[in-house]
Amino acid sequence: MMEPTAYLLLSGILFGIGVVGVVARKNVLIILMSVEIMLNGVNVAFIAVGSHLGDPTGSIFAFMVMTVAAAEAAVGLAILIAIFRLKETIDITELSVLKW
Amino acid sequence: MNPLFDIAVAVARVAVFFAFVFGLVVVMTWVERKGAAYIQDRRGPNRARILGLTLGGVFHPLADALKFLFKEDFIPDGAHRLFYQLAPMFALAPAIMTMAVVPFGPPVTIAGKTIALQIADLNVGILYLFAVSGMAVYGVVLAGWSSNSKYPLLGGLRSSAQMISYEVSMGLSVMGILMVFQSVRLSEIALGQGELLYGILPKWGVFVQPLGFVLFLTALYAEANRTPFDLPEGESELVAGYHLEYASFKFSMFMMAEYIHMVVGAAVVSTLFFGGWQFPYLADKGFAFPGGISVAVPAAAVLILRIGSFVGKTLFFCWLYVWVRWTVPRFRYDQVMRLGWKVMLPLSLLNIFVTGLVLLFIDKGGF
Amino acid sequence: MPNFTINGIAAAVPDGTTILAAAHMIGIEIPHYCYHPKLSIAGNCRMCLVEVEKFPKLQIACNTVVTEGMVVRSDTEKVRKAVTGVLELMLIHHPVDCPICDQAGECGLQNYYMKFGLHKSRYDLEDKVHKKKVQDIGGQIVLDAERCILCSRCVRFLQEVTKTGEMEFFQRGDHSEISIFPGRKLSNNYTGNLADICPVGALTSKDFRFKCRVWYLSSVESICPGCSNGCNIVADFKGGILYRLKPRRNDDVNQTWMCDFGRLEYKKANESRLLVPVLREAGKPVAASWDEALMTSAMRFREAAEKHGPGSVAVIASPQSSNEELFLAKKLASEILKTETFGFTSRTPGDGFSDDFLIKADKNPNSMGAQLLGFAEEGFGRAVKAISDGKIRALLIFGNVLSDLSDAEVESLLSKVSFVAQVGTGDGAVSRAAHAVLPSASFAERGGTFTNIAGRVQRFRKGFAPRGKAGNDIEILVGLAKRLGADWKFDGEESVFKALSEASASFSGMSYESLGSGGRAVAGGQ
Amino acid sequence: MELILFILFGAIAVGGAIMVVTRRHPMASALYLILTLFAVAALFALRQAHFLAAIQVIVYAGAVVVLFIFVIMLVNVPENKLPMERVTGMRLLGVVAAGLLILESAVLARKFAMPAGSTADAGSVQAVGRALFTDYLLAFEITSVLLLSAVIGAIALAKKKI
Amino acid sequence: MTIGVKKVARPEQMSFGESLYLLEIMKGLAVTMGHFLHNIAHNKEIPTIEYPEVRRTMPARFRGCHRLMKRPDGSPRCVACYMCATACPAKCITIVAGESPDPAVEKYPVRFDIDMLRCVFCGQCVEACPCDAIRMDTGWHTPPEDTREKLIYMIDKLLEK
Repeated sequence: MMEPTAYLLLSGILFGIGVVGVVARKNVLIILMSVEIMLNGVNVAFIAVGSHLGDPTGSIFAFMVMTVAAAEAAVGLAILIAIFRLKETIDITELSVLKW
Repeated sequence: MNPLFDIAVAVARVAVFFAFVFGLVVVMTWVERKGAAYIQDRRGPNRARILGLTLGGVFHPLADALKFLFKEDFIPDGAHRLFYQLAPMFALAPAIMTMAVVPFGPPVTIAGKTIALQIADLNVGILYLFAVSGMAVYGVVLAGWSSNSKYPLLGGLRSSAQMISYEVSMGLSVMGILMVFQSVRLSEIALGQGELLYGILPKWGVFVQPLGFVLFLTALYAEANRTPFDLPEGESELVAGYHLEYASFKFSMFMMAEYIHMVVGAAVVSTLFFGGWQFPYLADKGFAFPGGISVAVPAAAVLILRIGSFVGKTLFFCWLYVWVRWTVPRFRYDQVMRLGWKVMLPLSLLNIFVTGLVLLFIDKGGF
Repeated sequence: MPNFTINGIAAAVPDGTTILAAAHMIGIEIPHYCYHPKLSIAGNCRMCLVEVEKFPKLQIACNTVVTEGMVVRSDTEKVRKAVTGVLELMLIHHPVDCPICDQAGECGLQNYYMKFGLHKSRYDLEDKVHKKKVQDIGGQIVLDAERCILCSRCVRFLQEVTKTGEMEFFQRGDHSEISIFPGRKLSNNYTGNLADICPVGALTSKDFRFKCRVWYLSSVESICPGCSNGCNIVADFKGGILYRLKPRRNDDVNQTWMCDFGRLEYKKANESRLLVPVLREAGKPVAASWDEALMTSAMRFREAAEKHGPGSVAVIASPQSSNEELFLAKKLASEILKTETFGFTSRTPGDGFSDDFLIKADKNPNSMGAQLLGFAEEGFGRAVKAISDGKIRALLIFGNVLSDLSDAEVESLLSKVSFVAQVGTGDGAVSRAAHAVLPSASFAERGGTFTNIAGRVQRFRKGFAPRGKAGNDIEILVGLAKRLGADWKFDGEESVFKALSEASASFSGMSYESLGSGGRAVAGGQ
Repeated sequence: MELILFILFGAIAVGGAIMVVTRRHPMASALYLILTLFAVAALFALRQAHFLAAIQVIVYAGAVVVLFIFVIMLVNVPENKLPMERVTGMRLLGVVAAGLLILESAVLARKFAMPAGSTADAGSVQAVGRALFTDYLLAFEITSVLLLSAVIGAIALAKKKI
Repeated sequence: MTIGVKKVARPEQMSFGESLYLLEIMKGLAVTMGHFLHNIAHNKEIPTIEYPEVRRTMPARFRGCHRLMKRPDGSPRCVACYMCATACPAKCITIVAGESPDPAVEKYPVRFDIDMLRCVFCGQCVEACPCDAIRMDTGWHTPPEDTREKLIYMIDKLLEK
């Protein structure tokens, strides 16, 4: 079993890519996907350390993160559809008004 | 340890199972058409002939395959070229992958080595099954979307919604089996079904989980997009659904995926609910009937009986697909969704609950 | 103004009106064969029998003049029986070969049989008197003597209108037939009218023979483009193809006749048409889109005008164009291109045959219109001189006719211009030399007005959409002007005509409504 | 062996993630997301977390991404109507910040030092199940509440008329 | 074969057994399996007519492919009067008339095409023909072809039937 260092680095890279996606893209769908990548990066860290320590807690936390991810995707996409019905766009820069 | 031997065994297992499944697929296309014909008082395929022999149309699958190979392979205008070509692969790959965890016989000992008659005995067996079969939806969705046509899009949306909905109750309906046999490994589940229930009945999944069986079978039909749940297709409203724009070999890949799905589904049902390779009252040494009568059978015959039992059960469930298809009229889409969410889901939850209660209070160490 | 009553309707008609004409005015149709409004009255077919009070017998309506207090009935059983009898008599020897007869569909016998006859023939086919069929009697006419009902319209036409008298009755009784004198074929320029006036299929057009069944044809009111007389015609077409031209009654222009040359004018609209805009870059013709063709033309004109002054641009209009198109062409030349070099020519190759009836020497339908709208013959001379001097860099030319120059002369003349844009209907010397060919609609594919030699402005109407990608001249001109920066807001020929009538004194006060179907003379015209 | 597989799947995961972020069409992004998720699942399996690996595929690839694709199809924005992505100063800054984040994680990862545990199959179905239904039972139950509220929220939001 | 209408009483409310479906599906399966087994056992009794080899006799008034009649001398009886083309509701008949060299015939069809893909087999052309030149009594269905062009029957093909 490897030391988790490399996994932690990979976790950081995935998280960073996710951040780039969230910050740099305008397409709401891709932003949501980038969030998923960030969460996955976190999971990699949890699993790596968990297995290193021989403790199922790592898996439990990753499990919880997945639950959150699923919930986030469901609600986020529901919001997206609601917005699309009103504004006919998925460009996040066009969704800057607070009321419509 | 001889790694070469291991590799040879692995390759052999894959080859055997591949040959079995693909052979069955070919036969199924013929059985489907011929069975349909006889059920409907028709003659069915009977034209393709080799050397003047028609043999009831058994050459039709060959003719179909040849025809698919030589048809024009075209990509519709405005279709997303890459995704359009990826979609059939996405459909076919998971269907093939699912067969990896189905055991088709008991472990055999050859030259002092125990060989599992199963491509891969994963310790997450059933979870793998669900994980991979969950991928099948991508082929459908991608095909529907990338064709750039309204009917495939609607068909893709429909069937993906249907597949996701029924995946839930499918997963939950099999939970009872896992609880009873206390394992997610298919090999252990199959092994566990060799015992007797109250000393009379074989301890098959269908006897300990009758509701689970009905639910699983129903969900399986919905997953495979088979009648009465073949909503993704529909001549009157969606034409051919998600694969409307496909022709030639790509179309045949979708067809193959559907039939492999059926065959593997049949194998899984017989493994989970009908004892898999278990032959009723057949133990390792020979028959042991409930009345205390036992008949000794040589080991090789036992093995053959057991594999034959698995094949027979699988064939029966393959035939059941056809049989049901020409018996039950299809549902309306809202009925499919209602059945999935309002009937199947609560029933499968109830099944888990009751199974848990029984295990907890009545039959403590398992049945 | 005698007052009389017909079928219970009282009316007053001018003195000397026959019952048939009077009934026609009121709107009651009395069946007739030999009567023709523009020919003398013969009264020999007996179809127009009517019952007149105080007359012991039925009277022929075509030759009975209305008198004061006359009471006429054309709808009684007696009349009906008599007319049916007359019709049966006429049909006794009729071959009933409607399936091969070109008249079928517009045949007097068919129509009246369906109205008054519907009887079974009492004569067997074998017993019928057979006469000679399919006789080429000269001119545009084929004679089938069997179908003739001896109404004598043709004989009277040839005696009274053309005054040549080639045809006469021969034989007696049920053997009597019409024919030409042996060896003396029809020899006048108005033979086509015989097919029109013949109420049955005895005289049919050689040209139209078997081309099309008449019930497939649609008609549109038009003006003959063959010469400057401006005969009123009906253009018959089916599916974008013209099949025949027939005269339309206009007592001020052509009565109900037209010449044989004019009848064949329709062929020009069908044959060797320019169908797609063509750009000829480096000598090679390339099919272009309308936008490309117009854009290139506009660019080249602007270039020439900017580099070498407006004098380097010329416009040669065509007297084949309608008033509206000429008006726009003039507007384009003087207001947008700002050139002085524009003109037209009415001269055409050929001998310029004319007579004192309908055929005029000027073979263009709208020379008068071109002159009234500011184009002049001298302008054409000036333009040709400027071209041969090499002063013209860009030339807009309408039609294929450049005076009476031969094809080789046209080619050498136009080769001196670096850019020639042509708006034309048919293929010709000019379109072969032009750098931009802008195909335009034929006279049946567009609407507008012509001004005839007597200064009468008459409308011709659009029958069907232009063939191929050919465009309407007005749209071409407007498109060109827009690409040259003009802000023209014309939508169809009517709006152009409105602007024209406001701008030109000769046309002032005219509108499509006031022109009607018969046309109006220009101010100061005859 | 583990290192080779780690490098392989790690590279796939990172490459897939980069593709997700850079693709213009969301459908392409979604497909690359599947690739990334599979690679991550493989990494889980590599760390003996078989249960999580299976769950990763079932939940993520089988449900979440399907949901994404479902929405992409439902919305079906034509290619020319997709948002125009432009590089702006703020965006560049974001990328730089992310880069710094990665750098920082690299530094932190190098400092990671904890004694290795004893149990080998901490990620097996049995181990995770036992932990989930004993130590973390409350958290697990609360998760169900979270999911329930997400379901209700999603239905309420996506309903045409509320 | 008589066609009878069997009235099936539909219960307003399904009984519990019926609403479970399973039992009903079993019954349905039994029915289909009955047919299946019966047809396997009595293979000869399947009422399918194997078309190209075995054919039903056509009723006398069956309207099949068209044919054009000939005169005793072999020339087409058709005089190109366009009556059939005019009567045709599907506009599938195209005729081009021409001057016949025989003055007794005068007019004959240079072209006479029937687009069998458009034809609706209504028989109006036969009714309309004044010369009994077109008939639909061949007893033939339009045979399949691999191109559309082959299904536009020219005068030669129509005459030889």
